[in-house]
Amino acid sequence: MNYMKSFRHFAIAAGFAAATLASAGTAAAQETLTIYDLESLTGPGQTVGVAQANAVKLAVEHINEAGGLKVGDTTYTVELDTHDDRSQATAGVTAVQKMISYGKPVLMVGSLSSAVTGAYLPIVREREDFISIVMGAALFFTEEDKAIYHPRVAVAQYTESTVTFIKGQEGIKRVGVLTDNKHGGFVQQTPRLKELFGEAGMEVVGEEEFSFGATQFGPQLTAILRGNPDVINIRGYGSDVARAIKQARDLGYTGLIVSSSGIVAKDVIEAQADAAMTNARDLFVPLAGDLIEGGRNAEKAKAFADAYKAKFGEESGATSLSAYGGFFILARAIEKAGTVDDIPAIRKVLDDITVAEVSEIIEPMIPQEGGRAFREHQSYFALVVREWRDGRFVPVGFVD
Amino acid sequence: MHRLTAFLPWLLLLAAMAAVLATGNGYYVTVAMLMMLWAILALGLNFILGYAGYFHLGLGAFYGLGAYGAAAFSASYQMPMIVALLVMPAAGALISVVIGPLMLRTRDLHFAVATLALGMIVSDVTNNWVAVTGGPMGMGGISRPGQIGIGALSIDGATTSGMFIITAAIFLALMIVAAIARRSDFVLILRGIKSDDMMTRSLGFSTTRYKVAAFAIAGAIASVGGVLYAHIVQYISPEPFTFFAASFQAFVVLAVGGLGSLWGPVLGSVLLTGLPEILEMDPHVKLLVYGAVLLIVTIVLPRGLASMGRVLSARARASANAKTKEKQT
Amino acid sequence: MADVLRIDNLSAGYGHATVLRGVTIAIEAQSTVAIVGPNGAGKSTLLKVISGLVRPMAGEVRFRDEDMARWSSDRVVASGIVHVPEGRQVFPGLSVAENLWLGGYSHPERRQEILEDVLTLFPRLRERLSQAADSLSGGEQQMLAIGRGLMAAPAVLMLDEPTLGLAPVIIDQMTEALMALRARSNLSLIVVEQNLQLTRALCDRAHILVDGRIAASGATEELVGSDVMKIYLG
Amino acid sequence: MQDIVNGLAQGTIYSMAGVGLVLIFSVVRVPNFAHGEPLMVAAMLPLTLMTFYGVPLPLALLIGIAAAIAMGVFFSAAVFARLSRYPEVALLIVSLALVVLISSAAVMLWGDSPRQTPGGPDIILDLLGARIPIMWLVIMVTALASTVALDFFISHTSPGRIMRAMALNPFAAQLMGIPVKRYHALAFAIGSGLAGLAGALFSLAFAVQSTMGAALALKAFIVIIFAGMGSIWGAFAGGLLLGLVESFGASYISSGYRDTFGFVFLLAVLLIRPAGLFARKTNA
Repeated sequence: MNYMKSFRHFAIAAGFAAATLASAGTAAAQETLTIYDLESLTGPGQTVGVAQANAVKLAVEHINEAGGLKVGDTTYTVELDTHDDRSQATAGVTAVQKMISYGKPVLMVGSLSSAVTGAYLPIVREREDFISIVMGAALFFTEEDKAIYHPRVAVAQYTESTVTFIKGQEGIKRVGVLTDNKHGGFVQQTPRLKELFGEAGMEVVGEEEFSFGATQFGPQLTAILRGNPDVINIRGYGSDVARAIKQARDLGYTGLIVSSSGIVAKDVIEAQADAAMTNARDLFVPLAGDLIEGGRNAEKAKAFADAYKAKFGEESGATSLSAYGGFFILARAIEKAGTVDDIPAIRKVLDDITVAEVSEIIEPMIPQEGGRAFREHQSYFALVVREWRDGRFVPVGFVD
Repeated sequence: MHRLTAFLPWLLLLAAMAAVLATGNGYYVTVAMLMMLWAILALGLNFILGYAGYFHLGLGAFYGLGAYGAAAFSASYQMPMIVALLVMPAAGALISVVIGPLMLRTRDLHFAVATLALGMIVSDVTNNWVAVTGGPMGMGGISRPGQIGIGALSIDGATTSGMFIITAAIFLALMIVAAIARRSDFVLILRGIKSDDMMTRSLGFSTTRYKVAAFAIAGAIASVGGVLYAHIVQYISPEPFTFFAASFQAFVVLAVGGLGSLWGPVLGSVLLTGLPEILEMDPHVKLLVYGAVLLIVTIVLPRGLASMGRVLSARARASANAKTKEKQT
Repeated sequence: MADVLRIDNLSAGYGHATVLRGVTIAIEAQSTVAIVGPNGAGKSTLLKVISGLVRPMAGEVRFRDEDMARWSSDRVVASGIVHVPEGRQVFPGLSVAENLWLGGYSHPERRQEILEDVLTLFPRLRERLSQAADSLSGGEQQMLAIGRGLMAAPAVLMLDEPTLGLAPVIIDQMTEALMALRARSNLSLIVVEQNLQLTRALCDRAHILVDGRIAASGATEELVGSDVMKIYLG
Repeated sequence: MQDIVNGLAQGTIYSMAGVGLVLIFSVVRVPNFAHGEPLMVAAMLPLTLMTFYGVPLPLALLIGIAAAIAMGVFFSAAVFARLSRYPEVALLIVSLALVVLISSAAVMLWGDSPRQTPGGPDIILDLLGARIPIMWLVIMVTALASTVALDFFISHTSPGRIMRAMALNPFAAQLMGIPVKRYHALAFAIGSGLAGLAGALFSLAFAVQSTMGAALALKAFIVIIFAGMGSIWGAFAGGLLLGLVESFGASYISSGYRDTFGFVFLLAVLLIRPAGLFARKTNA
């Protein structure tokens, strides 16, 4: 199977090389632009990390196939230099050190884990020769993080949408909250979540924690159920959420369960939670499948999903769309700024770039003031509400 | 002749440090700092594990203590690094002295499990006491020291090279202390405890006091390592101080390098933290390699890499002897 | 008469420490041999080498003309060489009966028969059969240790300091029992013993082991009175 | 009531792992930190066999347990038997190395996401206000039954008596002509088999993952330290106690510190009664 895969890569590469050679004669000045990609290709973040890195590869391929980046009079072929942070903070820092050590301005994309991003942030935050487009990580970025742009949903948005969604349901007074205590984003948002529930007139009757990868949720759920909640909000990764839902049902809880985890069918199957998913909803930034089925940017999403599947032989993952869109945001900003090494100029373009200018963005990004993609370096998205029906998740609505 | 061979490793070490610094390459300098960091942790562990023979599997607790203390001093109270560098080892030693007599009532496996539990508890606390440690969000905003020294001798601690010099200075100082300690009565008594606690006690030594001292030295040096880590990476989160990331790794570095040897921690660190970093090893592969190296070294070279020279020369001598014998007969 | 056990130029020790250096001893079938010597001379190590607990570094150990230097301890016992260690080493939590039962591990089919024999030799043990072994007195524990050794139906029984730390009255009883064993036609005894009186009464031949080497060998009567003995044992 | 049930369900796996470990530790006397690995393999293997080779569930579980037993025998015969002359620190290092080798190989094979074996009975009983999935009951009954069986085996059969003797005085046992290595392998086989049984059944009720071994071995050591090393029923009770401590601590104090409750309890026990909670005076 691996052999077949590598053969396919070879075939694509060969065809691509031929195309480049053919066009080389006509191009005026073709140079190479190196863009760094920091990804969690191994370690605990691997599953999502690889899906994110693949989408970056796909974006680069599409740009190069279309002739490369036109910056002023020069056309650049984009070359990726991918580094594996191994899902570890120190490995991420050393990788970033390596990029900086060449003494040239650094254009970087990627970063999946919040711990890795948080670890290299102090090194690059103030640098005038560094741009990082962070396509993963649950952290919330602001204008103070000068080098970082985050065209990816921040957990803060999940917090607000979750409360809005629950408020919209009928007869809900008591809320139980179960949080992954290794998930920096969710933990950071816990006080805000409680505040919002309070403002909405709901009472938090149980607030419990579990650790990423936990297999037993009995004590926590038992404690939450003592408060007789009308809804349980589970905040963590999909596979953990699926197991928690299963165990909540085993303990006799039949009420509404709301998560924001991007849970997928595989999570439900591995947890044997098929029957437990009734009356559970997941609020998440939409995946390609959700957009296709929910009829939002369906065509672009389908084209992306097909291209991804053709190239990598599997479905795209949780942050694939953000990575694809994020890469094009950077590419467009470079073209628009007309420079590859004047970082302040590129940043200036990024600050004002509009969603409409980057037609390759597939996710339902909500334009900010003046149609901008970023508000203080952070993007916002419409979220999808997903429900488990007949062995798969289907979108049942969007929260804008 | 003997004197020269004793100095050779030191010269090599200094030369290697100078070479790394001369490249000015932030990546190599960072990797070298991490190597020194692990050598520091292992040489501290050597006192309680290598000399006294107590399986301390909770070093991460003190490493984390140093790092979180340093982060608090720097980020929350804007104190310079030197404050953390003085206070945290003292705190590490003090805590060790308080809990040491209790922990050291146990030995062998019990002590191993007790220290392991200590490390796990600290990991849990760093992850859950959000108000103080930042929980999984960790703590950032740790500022490195600025300009140190005068005139031509001054360095900028904020740069990676400056931080390297600070780390190297501390590392060398600790190596010299370790080299002196190795020949001291103190370490001799620790080795006596390892070989027979009861007998050592019967000779009139209060072995508990010595064991607690060794435990405290390991804790204090691990805290120094933590302070350095916080200032090298400038961001801390619970993960680097967990059992497999910290306590176990320090244990492996020392065990592979050579329990009770002076250069073992350095050799172990170069092989087990330097190489995997340069080779960008997949973390699972790295663990697999750790396991295999640990297994092979323990069985083939029970006294660690540091004994390799001795073992090889003994073999060479043995085979030379055999040959001369053959000639004679 | 044929030698049941031959030890030739044996060296052995622990790690880098050599304890025995070139020991040569021959033990005739049905004889009773004493190994005497100062503390640390290597007497216990010699027994441990024979019983397969310590591997020889050099030299030969032959049992009925078979090389047994590499035998595991269970094979040694099964072949009929049994070691009753110094300090008795009973199984503390088990009853006397269970201790004896374990001694018969290598001859399960003859257990009952041999048990009767042992209990006849040590009637004390019959009274104590269901008691925990660690509740016995020192002398009784020594009887149990020897009885447990006999349960393996040995051809060679090695006793390491069987009277050490026992009251004189118990030593007399022990001597009696050992004399009875000596009279058995199918048994050789190797006794490590400091008590010269017992040695003299019991053993035909004696070997003096000093600093890992045999310093003298001969008939017990001759050796006991000799200067050699005085020099080494005072 | 539900908290008691939760605690007992979690505690039984500690009990079974602890009972197996107590046997290995007292007979073979090696600090086998790799004890959790056979449990993990027995828990992970059945689903793989079912999905890739179409093996029916009961057979898959049995193969999983057999694999655990085989691992135990391998540890004993191929690893620890060869190291009998090494110092204890070497044994400790080797067992930690085994943990790392096996679990990282397992992660490469199975990934590290938790998963549950399908096909277990999906019935839930209501009992005194607590909800008890029938699989939990099966596990508790099996744990109790296997401990009773092991106790009978140790007290009333010849091999059991021999292992007891080896635990009490290994030196004397060797002098009895007992083939020590064979019984070491047997102790490893039974101990790892119990761990495997626990793992296989557990995978039907809860999610299991390829990195679970180290944590479980640690808990098993905590359990046998509670129990004072030598006692099978002590280990059984210790496991349940640990499960209850964790369950009640997590439910009533703070769920973030769930593991900490067990560790703090362990330290308290070590400090107050270094010999163990249920230790009697004479017991090797």
